[in-house]
Amino acid sequence: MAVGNEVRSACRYQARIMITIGHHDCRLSDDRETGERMNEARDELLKRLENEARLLRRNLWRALRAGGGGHAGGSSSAADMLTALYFHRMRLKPSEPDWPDRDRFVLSKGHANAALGAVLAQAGFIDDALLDRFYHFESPFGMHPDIKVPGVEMCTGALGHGLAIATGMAYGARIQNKSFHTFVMLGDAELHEGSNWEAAMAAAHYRLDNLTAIVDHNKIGQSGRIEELISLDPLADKWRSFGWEVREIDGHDMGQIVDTFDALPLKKTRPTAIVAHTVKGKGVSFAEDTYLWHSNSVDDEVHARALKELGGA
Amino acid sequence: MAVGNEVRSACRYQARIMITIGHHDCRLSDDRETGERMNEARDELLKRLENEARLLRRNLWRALRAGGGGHAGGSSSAADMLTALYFHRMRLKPSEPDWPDRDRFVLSKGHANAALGAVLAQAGFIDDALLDRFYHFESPFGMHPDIKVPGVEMCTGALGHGLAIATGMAYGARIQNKSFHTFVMLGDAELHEGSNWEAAMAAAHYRLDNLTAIVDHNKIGQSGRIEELISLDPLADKWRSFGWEVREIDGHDMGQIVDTFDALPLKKTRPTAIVAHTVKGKGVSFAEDTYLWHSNSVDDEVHARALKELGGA
Amino acid sequence: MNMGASTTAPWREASANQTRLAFGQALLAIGERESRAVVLSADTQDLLGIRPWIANWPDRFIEVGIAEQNAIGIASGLATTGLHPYVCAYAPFIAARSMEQIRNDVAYANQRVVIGAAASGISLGVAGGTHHALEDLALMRSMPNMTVIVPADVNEAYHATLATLDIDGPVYLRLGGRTPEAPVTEDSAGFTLGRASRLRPGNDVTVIACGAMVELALKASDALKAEGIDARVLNMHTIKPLDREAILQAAAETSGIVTAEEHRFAGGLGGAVAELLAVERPTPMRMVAMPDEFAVVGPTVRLREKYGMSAEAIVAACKSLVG
Amino acid sequence: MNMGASTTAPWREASANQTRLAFGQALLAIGERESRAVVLSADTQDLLGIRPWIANWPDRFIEVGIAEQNAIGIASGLATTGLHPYVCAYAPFIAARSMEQIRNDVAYANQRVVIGAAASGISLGVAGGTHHALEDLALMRSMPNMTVIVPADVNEAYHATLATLDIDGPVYLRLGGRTPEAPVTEDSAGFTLGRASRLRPGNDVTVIACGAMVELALKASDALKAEGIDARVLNMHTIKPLDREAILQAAAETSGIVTAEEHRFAGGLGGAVAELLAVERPTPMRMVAMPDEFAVVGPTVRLREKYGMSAEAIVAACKSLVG
Ligand SMILES: Cc1ncc(C[n+]2csc(CCOP(=O)(O)OP(=O)(O)O)c2C)c(N)n1
Ligand SMILES: Cc1ncc(C[n+]2csc(CCOP(=O)(O)OP(=O)(O)O)c2C)c(N)n1
Ligand SMILES: [Mg+2]
Ligand SMILES: [Mg+2]
Repeated sequence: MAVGNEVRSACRYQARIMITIGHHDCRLSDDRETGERMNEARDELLKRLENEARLLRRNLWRALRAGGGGHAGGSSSAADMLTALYFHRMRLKPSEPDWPDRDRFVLSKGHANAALGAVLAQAGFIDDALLDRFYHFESPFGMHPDIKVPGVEMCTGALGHGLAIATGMAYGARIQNKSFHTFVMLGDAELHEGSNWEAAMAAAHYRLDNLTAIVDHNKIGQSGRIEELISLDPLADKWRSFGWEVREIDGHDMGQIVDTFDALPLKKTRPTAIVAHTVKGKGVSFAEDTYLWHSNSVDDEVHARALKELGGA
Repeated sequence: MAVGNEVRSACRYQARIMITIGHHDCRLSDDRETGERMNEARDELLKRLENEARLLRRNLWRALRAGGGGHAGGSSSAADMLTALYFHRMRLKPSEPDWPDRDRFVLSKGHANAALGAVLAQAGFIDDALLDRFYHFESPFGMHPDIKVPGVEMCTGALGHGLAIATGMAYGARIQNKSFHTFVMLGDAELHEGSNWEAAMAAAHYRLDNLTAIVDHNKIGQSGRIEELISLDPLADKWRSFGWEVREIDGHDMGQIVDTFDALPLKKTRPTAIVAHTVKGKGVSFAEDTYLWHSNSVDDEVHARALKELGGA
Repeated sequence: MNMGASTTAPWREASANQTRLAFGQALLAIGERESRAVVLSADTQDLLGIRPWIANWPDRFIEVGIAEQNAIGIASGLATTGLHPYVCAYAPFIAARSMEQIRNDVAYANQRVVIGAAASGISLGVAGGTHHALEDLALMRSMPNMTVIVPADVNEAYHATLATLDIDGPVYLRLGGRTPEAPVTEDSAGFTLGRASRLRPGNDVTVIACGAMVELALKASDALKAEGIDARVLNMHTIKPLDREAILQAAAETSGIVTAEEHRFAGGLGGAVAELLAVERPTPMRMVAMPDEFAVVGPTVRLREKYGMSAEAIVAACKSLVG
Repeated sequence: MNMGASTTAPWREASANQTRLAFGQALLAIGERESRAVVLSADTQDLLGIRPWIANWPDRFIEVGIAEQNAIGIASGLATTGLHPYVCAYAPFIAARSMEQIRNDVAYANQRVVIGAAASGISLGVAGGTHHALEDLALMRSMPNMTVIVPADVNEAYHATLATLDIDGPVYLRLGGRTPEAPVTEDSAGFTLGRASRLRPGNDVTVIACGAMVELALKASDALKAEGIDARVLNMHTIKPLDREAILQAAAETSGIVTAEEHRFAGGLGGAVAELLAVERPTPMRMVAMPDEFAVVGPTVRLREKYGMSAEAIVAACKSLVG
């Protein structure tokens, strides 16, 4: 029912996957045994993940340029957690995207698809060149995830759908005695949608501890600060009162992210909600912490400025 | 913004209204001043309300017989609170149902319309004879409330609509500087609907302390016990985490009901949620605490058995 | 009431002449044959008669509570893992309340989710406008990838439900409506998706009906026969994909077409037929359908009379086309 | 681009040729005239250009967050207290996500709620199937009491929005779609609810278009003229109630009718016209509409080409009717 602990521990602190993109298949080997080496590996792991995340941000801005614009804010705030999911936590086979035992990831805040596309390219699910076709005519890589793209689990974009879908996936694992874990990433303003709370109530009732919701808590929606739209506070209490185990983390601190992912499920018989405090637009100063960069145009000049800050060419 | 305290205290412990049905217009007079008389009045009040509630139950079963069946369970669990609302708490003019300053009541759990019809008839909004036309062809008194009926504020019946509507009414009072209070009664299983939580979050954000939600917490939905459908526990915590002031009461104890209604708003700048513990089918032993009487057929014989328990003819 | 030898089938007895219960009975057969089938309830365990399923396969049953949107989302997620979800729900709520979930999570993502939508049309006459489902065909028909089926009786409901075993995509099964006094379809006749069944020959005029109206179309045809008018009757059980050939053939071979459905005029069966004919072969039509208003409260039979959902109305419509 | 003297109106400049912004501009005029008007946003403050409203009348502005169902429910409640709510929203979400709230709380209860539905059709081409609103007309048209308006340009969007001051019931204003290079309606011409405006005379064939397609209908008419075909053009800005007379007259006076809309075939403008004509006066039709599939991603102009949402397609359709 739950993801077996043996299996999960076996895929912690992998080295090879960090080096060679497109070889997640090997994740089940190379387990480190001693505490010493694990600590060593952890430092190495974090450094690699941080590098990967930097690349991810460069790649997502690259996509935004190709599209002439897009959702820089929510893509950037999610980047570190997406990296840790795809390059550390999730059991995946990029060469076999429909591998039945793969972990599932649903990007409920589908407008962050530039980041998802970037991580899927980096992980080897899709051709890197697709990033340059963001928003293009007949491209499978549009503003929102399309299930036809290898590695994408569901068409999202309309907010408030992903948690119910992920609940179905996690329940599907239970019914079929599969040990995969389902992750879903939600926007914070997205939590205004009541459909989330239907799913939250149900998933807790089902005791789906193979389900983890990550709230990208960047405090901003489309029109402004959430506190001024409809306040979510106290957010952790809401999840708790709906029966979820909650952990609040800094969604840009790779150590905290990895430690939390490695500790899943936080509690047997409960789904986990990770409330990740993040900065919208993280990584590019002019895009940080402002609703103006929820979605915006990106031309060559803006792209160049962003890339400079991201240590890119 | 909030209901003025002066106005509300002025309509407590009225005597006349309890005596003459259909004369709510007089509620603003006859205020008792001394503690002594208030206590006296309170005992008298409770007795009168309890009598009125008994009549209400007889009337709702009368309607069910006229209709050949209906929602005995949820109508009966709501009966005492409906009585206290219409015969004590709300400022209403049955002779002028659209009086702009009237308090509002939305029966979100619209399937309890037999009880609403009964209380509207007892209060003089509608002709008592209409109770005998429950479910009849072209009757305005069908399974669910119809806004065309005097005293009915909204067409309900599809669950999960009333709280948003009531939030709009309460906000409408604020915008127009009106002091009316808005009440909405929700089923407990109804709270599965996510639309409730959208409205709950918003109403708290708006600080609508002129809004009170009453949850008829009879622990049963249509198919069984809520605990076995989708658990709502901890229910009070859910409301609190959504920013509401909560009080749990015994929804059949007229003293608790009246005291709570009289204390509204429980907290300035917050909407109030009254979680009323009730018994589905209350008052008729064979209908009590079973999903089988959520909705059921009622023929003359069943009606006679029910009426016997309710002290009717 | 003589329903022949097949009436002894236990599922038929348990269906008590209700298409929604026939759906639940068919699920029991599906449960035996298809281990991937999963049943979801939105506090509708009795409505579609699924308690036997729950007893047989508790691990393949999911109660979602009164949360129709959630039912569809969860079903979509289940389907992605290879399961075959069957959502048991009220038509007036599942179609409208979950419209966007059906569009995105099921139709757009093209997931194999079957929706059993009970209490359609004015089945719940006394329940009023919030509980009448008179626009659900317009909604469901508006989406690509959807299959939309309206069984005419318990037999067809049963077989159409079984047919979902072979439909690899989303299905909306509209249940409820008048229960015919006798079955209008043959037990043995099976159900062929997307193929209207011709229940009466006739070359004077054609009645295309679905669901509860098929019985009335047959009665109308019989009445017309007595007056020397041969009215063809097509049971258009599949609204989407529409049987274009059968309709065009009827338009070519008869003087006009009467559609009959327990749905409002806009966008339902009549609308689908009109859209096709206007482009392919303009043909005089009459539509027997519910008017563009919220229906009053009352027993369903009385509402049917009031709103002209009757064999007489179909007869009159046919005559106006051949007259 | 010459738009005449009226182009200097500040609202026109602020609308930047976007019907959704013209709606927001018209709200400013309404705010001055009607103290009961209240504006609601579902995290859509920029989409419909309502920041000036928020600045002017903060007490008559309500942000509901990303909660479209709640927006409709609250609007309904406000309306019962005598206020006139205007809901600013995305068409792909408000119509489908809130379908049941619109049906029950607004249409059934017949409340005076105006929905400004931006980003309709394939305005958000690059955003994909979750963000294309290609069935909203079918949904909105299915409900009694609804008024459904599809303005053809910013001018009409502005005036149609002002016209809601006199509509005592629910209104769906479909905004978005192609922005014409030049206005297709006259600034001074006002907007008459329920009356199609005849933008071109002509007795050979009729094009009935709405919204973004009106401009293309005019272009098609001009192109046909050069070939000696006089194509009447009706701007059917009001889809419900439909201007039956104008359609029947066109059917009587011309050889056939082409409908053009940025909506799928089923249940939209073409469906409405086909339903009417099939019963009243069978007439050959062609429908220029989006196919029954989820559209690909891409810039809106490319999608329009791909799916034949073009003047050329209208021309070809007209020719096939007069040929
Ligand atoms: C149902 C729905 N309503 C509205 C939108 C338009 N929309 C897209 S993103 C967005 C704001 C989302 O904010 P948040 O969830 O906080 O995401 P993030 O900050 O991570 O970008 C809105 C309103 C949508 N995509 N879906
Ligand atoms: C949206 C919607 N879904 C389903 C129903 C069918 N239904 C009517 S009452 C009911 C159970 C309600 O239970 P609860 O809210 O606890 O009410 P109570 O126990 O007070 O009767 C259901 C499922 C409905 N009316 N509306
Ligand atoms: Mg955010
Ligand atoms: Mg209950």
